[in-house]
Amino acid sequence: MKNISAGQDIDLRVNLGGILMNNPVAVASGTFGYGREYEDYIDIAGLGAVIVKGTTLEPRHGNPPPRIIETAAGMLNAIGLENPGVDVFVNQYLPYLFEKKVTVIANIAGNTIEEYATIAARLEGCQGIAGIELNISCPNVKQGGLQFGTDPVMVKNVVQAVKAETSLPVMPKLSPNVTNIVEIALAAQEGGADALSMINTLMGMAVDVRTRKPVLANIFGGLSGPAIKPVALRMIYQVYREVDIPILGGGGIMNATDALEFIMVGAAAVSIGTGNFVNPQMAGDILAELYYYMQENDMKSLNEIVGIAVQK
Amino acid sequence: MKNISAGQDIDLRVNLGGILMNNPVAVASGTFGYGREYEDYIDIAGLGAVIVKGTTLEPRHGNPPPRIIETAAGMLNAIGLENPGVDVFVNQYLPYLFEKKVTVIANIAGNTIEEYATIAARLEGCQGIAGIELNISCPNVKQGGLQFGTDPVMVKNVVQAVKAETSLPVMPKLSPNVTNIVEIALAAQEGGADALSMINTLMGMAVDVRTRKPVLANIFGGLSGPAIKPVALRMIYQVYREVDIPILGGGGIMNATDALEFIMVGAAAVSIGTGNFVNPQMAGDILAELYYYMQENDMKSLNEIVGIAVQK
Amino acid sequence: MPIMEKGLVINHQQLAQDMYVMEFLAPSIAKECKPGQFLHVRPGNTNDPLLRRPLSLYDVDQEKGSISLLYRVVGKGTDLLTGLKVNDYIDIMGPLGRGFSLPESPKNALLVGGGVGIAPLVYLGRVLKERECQVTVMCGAANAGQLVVDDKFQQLDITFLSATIDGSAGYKGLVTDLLVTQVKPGGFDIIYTCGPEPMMDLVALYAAIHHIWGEVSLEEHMACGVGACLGCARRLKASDETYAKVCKDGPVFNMKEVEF
Amino acid sequence: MPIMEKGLVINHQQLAQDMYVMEFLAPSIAKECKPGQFLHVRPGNTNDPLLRRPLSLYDVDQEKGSISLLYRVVGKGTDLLTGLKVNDYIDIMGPLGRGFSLPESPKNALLVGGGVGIAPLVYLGRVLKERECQVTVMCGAANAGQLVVDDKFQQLDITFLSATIDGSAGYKGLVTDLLVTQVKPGGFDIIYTCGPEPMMDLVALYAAIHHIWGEVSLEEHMACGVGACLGCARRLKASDETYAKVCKDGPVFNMKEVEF
Ligand SMILES: Cc1cc2nc3c(=O)[nH]c(=O)nc-3n(C[C@H](O)[C@H](O)[C@H](O)COP(=O)(O)OP(=O)(O)OC[C@H]3O[C@@H](n4cnc5c(N)ncnc54)[C@H](O)[C@@H]3O)c2cc1C
Ligand SMILES: Cc1cc2nc3c(=O)[nH]c(=O)nc-3n(C[C@H](O)[C@H](O)[C@H](O)COP(=O)(O)OP(=O)(O)OC[C@H]3O[C@@H](n4cnc5c(N)ncnc54)[C@H](O)[C@@H]3O)c2cc1C
Ligand SMILES: Cc1cc2nc3c(=O)[nH]c(=O)nc-3n(C[C@H](O)[C@H](O)[C@H](O)COP(=O)(O)O)c2cc1C
Ligand SMILES: Cc1cc2nc3c(=O)[nH]c(=O)nc-3n(C[C@H](O)[C@H](O)[C@H](O)COP(=O)(O)O)c2cc1C
Ligand code: FES
Ligand code: FES
Repeated sequence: MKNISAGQDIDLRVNLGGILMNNPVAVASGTFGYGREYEDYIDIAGLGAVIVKGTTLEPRHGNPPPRIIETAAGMLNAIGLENPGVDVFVNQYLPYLFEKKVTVIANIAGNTIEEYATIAARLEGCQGIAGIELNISCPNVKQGGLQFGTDPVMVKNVVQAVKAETSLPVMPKLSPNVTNIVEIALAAQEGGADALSMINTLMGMAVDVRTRKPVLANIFGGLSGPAIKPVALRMIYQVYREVDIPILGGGGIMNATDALEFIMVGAAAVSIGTGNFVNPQMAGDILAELYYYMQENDMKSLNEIVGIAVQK
Repeated sequence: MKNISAGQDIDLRVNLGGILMNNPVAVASGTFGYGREYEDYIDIAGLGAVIVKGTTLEPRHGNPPPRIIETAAGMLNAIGLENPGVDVFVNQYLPYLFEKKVTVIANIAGNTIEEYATIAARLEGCQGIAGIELNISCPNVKQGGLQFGTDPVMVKNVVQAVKAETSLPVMPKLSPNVTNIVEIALAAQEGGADALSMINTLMGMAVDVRTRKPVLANIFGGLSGPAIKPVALRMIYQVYREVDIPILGGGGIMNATDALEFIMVGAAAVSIGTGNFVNPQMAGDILAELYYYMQENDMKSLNEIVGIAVQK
Repeated sequence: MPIMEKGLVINHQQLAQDMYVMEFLAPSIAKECKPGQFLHVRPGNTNDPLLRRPLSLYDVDQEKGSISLLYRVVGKGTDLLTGLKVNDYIDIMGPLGRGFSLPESPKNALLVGGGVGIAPLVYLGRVLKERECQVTVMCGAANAGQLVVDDKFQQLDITFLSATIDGSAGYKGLVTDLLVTQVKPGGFDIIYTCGPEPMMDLVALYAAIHHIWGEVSLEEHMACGVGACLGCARRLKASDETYAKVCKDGPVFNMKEVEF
Repeated sequence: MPIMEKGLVINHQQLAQDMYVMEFLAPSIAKECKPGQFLHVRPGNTNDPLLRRPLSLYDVDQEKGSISLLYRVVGKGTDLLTGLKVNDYIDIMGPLGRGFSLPESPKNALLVGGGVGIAPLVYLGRVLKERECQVTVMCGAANAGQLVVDDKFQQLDITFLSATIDGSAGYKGLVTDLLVTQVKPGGFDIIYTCGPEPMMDLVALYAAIHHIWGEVSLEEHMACGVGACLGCARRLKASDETYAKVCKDGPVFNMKEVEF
């Protein structure tokens, strides 16, 4: 992939609100571990960005199994944010990625606004982080478990609190489980978000008819994969019309045509999630095809088509 | 199918908040026309109910094409409520269905609360309607196009207004494009709803990468089919825990196992939508398989398993 | 009456890089078929692709009870079809839609097809010949390799003229150029056409100028195929307020009704 | 190092109503394989089914560069696999996971398999024989028709004992009954087992009672197969706070680590 980004006329670089990516194809949080897990299959330094698994302040063991189940053109997951905590991330995982010259976006999650801020503070000054993605699809324990991402006021507050603790670009990741995604996006922008990541998973479930119980031990899980692509495109379209900050688009991307759909509704860059499980080389394949598309269409930069399908 | 519902020990009948169905398998509004279109393929009088195409006060021409596009395990539609208006429905379509002894549920849609009420009044006293399904995924023109179904107050008001004009059971059909489906369901119940229909389509879109434009002339469309099943199950599960009225469940049902999943999260009966396009005999096939399942499991009524997967 | 049936595949051949012909036994449907109608075909058993795909009746042998389809691979549905082998079953509904109007008395008919739009004109040609019509077919294609049905028309003793973009067979250019520049007008009583819209547009114009009665076969994305979903809407004239359903009111329409 | 490869199918046979064995050439992967590891197989090209399916290495011929899988059709993924023909390609990742620990010096090994859980024990048996172990296999199945691998073990000169529920072959009853009631304890140094959890539970109990070292191969739903998604979590002991990843830490675990 590296030689691709070195193409002479074509500039693949993306400035995602201050997050500098060599190319527009990132891999999504929770679907690529800490990068290393996929090293045998793909040059992880050649990816636009590796958004690492969600990190919390304290280590978390995650939910009991079953944690995943396939659905029609999609899958449900209820991992429960299993992760070793921010200190282990910073001390054990990050240095390796820095050494390998991987563009890393940290993904952070908290139970309270203070927790988000504390994690951001711990990441401040660490070498090798290009930006922070805020997973706001988490229950706010102080507000009775209401998800941060479903309330504009909470969204604004959490973004503001994180911005106050970090010099890194901050990119909240919007939950699609809301009535009005534009309102949430505008709140994030008001809070000082540098970019938006869209979308996180749709909340769903599955039943095991044999046992007559929910399949997932957690009952509910997040729906990802091609099934959700139409919803993701619609939300990005709606938000692109209203916000001034760049959007990282994803949700069910499986090939370059899918990626182009996201770019045309306003995504400045894309993220591959569930697709990595189907083909660990998918991000690289898509990047190569995007490059080919740009050549074919005499393009110098993807910016020429970002949002081109959107009627403002 | 008829001899199936005549089974001696097994009682397939469902009382859906006053809507009396001979069996629990209905076909969903907009996917089965006025029944007659599928007469060559299936005994429409043997269906639990035929929910006919959405009816408005005045005739509507619908949206320009393209109106539909397939997506991964789903489809988007933006028909735009093409229909001949309530008078034609009552005078031209209903008598035929009445004569054929079809269990008909009318589906009505309006631009204002008054319109809903007027349509309901026109249906009052018409022979051959078992109940009214309220499509509240429509823009409220008086409220700047905000969908009725996304605001609990509007939901309550529109249900109340319709209840005041009709002696028929009233079943609002909930939009899944909301942050809090339980709040909406409770509002509908407070407004006097006799049953709930869940779920209508998720709002989505698709892009034609070649033309660099949205595929649908209407830009946005409703996502249906197996892709949305996990979301439908989750919402029914959540609502079943909180409401006291029966639920008609649907969204991506393609076989009896799917139907059982819906029943186990709380649906008293199910509706087949997009599945009819794939197999016009699907509703009959599912009914036969449900019957077989009940025999195998020594069940007298599906009530024995309605909501069995739900932890109250 | 249209029905559902499982057709038993008895022949399946690749005719060109992306063109296939498949024949299967489906006697109950076969006996109801008329030229211009279509079948609604389920390409696979899983949920992706989900919907059926409309394919025209390419040929029907009512005695044998068999139906043939001619299809071009353009996406995942048609791609899946190529995997069907002899003795496999194909899940079909049909025959659907309003087919071509057939003349009561023998006429001099011109059939103009473009690309895979030639498909319904083979069965139409056969039936017109049975009705003792004189039939001329003009077929446009990208190149000689894409002209896959000439022998079919020869067997039916139908005059076959071809046009290829690259000139590798027949007239070099568009089939409509062939029609306008090379054919003496006035010879035909009736024109049928199926193919890309710009082609059909010109054919309809030609028919209008020469006062020839004619029909076109239209395409639109379909879900149900039976008039239930209203997905295949088409505004026939720009001035129309209402929409026609291509699956039920068509796919064949009178040329005069349609504005391209 | 695990990689992605397209295996060229060279043999594909139905062994029983729902059991198939497929052999394909995948030399780069084959040379990395160890018994107990698995491949992550993409069942089709469309989005439904979406995820890969984990299947154990049933046998590997490193010289020939070929791998065999033994699978039971239980759902749409395995159903799609049955459609692969000789000369088709199969999309695989692997070899994945931690395989069986192999004894340094020759041992007397017992392999207990249930149902399709017998699959990884064939390749294991082959390698143990290469290491000059004495190997006994006990295999449980519903009936004689499901005992599809006896000849494989015979070829390897491995003692093969079977148990069928209906008594149509070998001992009548569960393979664990065979183990507990019919086998003189103390003869084995090492036990490997793969199959239904209740069976493995009893085998592990047997091993514990008789102080025999042993390993089990576990199953869990998988997405990535490489330790990235944390989907295949398994609490090994009820008292554990943390979860193991079956795809990466396993699928083979020491019997003592696991509580069923
Ligand atoms: C009445 C009618 C008769 C037809 N007869 C023939 C024929 O004889 N031979 C032939 O090769 N083709 C025929 N077509 C076109 C054929 O239906 C499409 O090529 C086919 O559906 C494409 O499916 P796909 O999955 O391979 O492609 P996809 O990947 O799904 O899509 C490729 C393109 O095919 C079209 N398409 C997809 N789904 C549908 C649908 N449900 N309805 C209509 N168009 C769709 C779209 O324009 C799309 O851009 C006919 C179409 C109609 C409406
Ligand atoms: C390490 C490992 C090795 C295995 N080796 C073999 C083998 O050699 N031969 C064999 O026949 N089977 C083996 N299995 C089981 C095999 O993976 C499943 O039977 C297969 O995935 C079912 O797929 P399906 O699409 O046919 O069934 P589906 O319709 O998807 O599901 C049927 C059942 O299969 C299981 N399943 C589905 N998807 C997965 C998944 N991604 N991961 C794990 N389980 C799943 C579920 O329990 C489900 O209830 C192995 C499983 C694991 C984890
Ligand atoms: C197994 C799994 C784990 C995930 N974990 C996280 C996470 O820790 N933090 C987060 O923000 N998103 C997480 N996601 C969401 C993805 O990053 C992505 O937003 C979502 O899956 C939609 O994209 P996709 O359809 O391409 O997978 C996870 C998704 C999956 C499938
Ligand atoms: C083509 C089409 C038209 C529809 N029209 C209506 C309608 O007029 N009124 C309505 O309430 N729902 C309408 N729906 C929604 C369906 O009734 C159903 O709620 C939805 O499709 C989800 O179920 P499914 O996944 O089984 O299709 C329509 C759906 C489709 C696909
Ligand atoms: S395809 Fe459904 S109405 Fe024509
Ligand atoms: S399957 Fe992804 S971590 Fe094991």
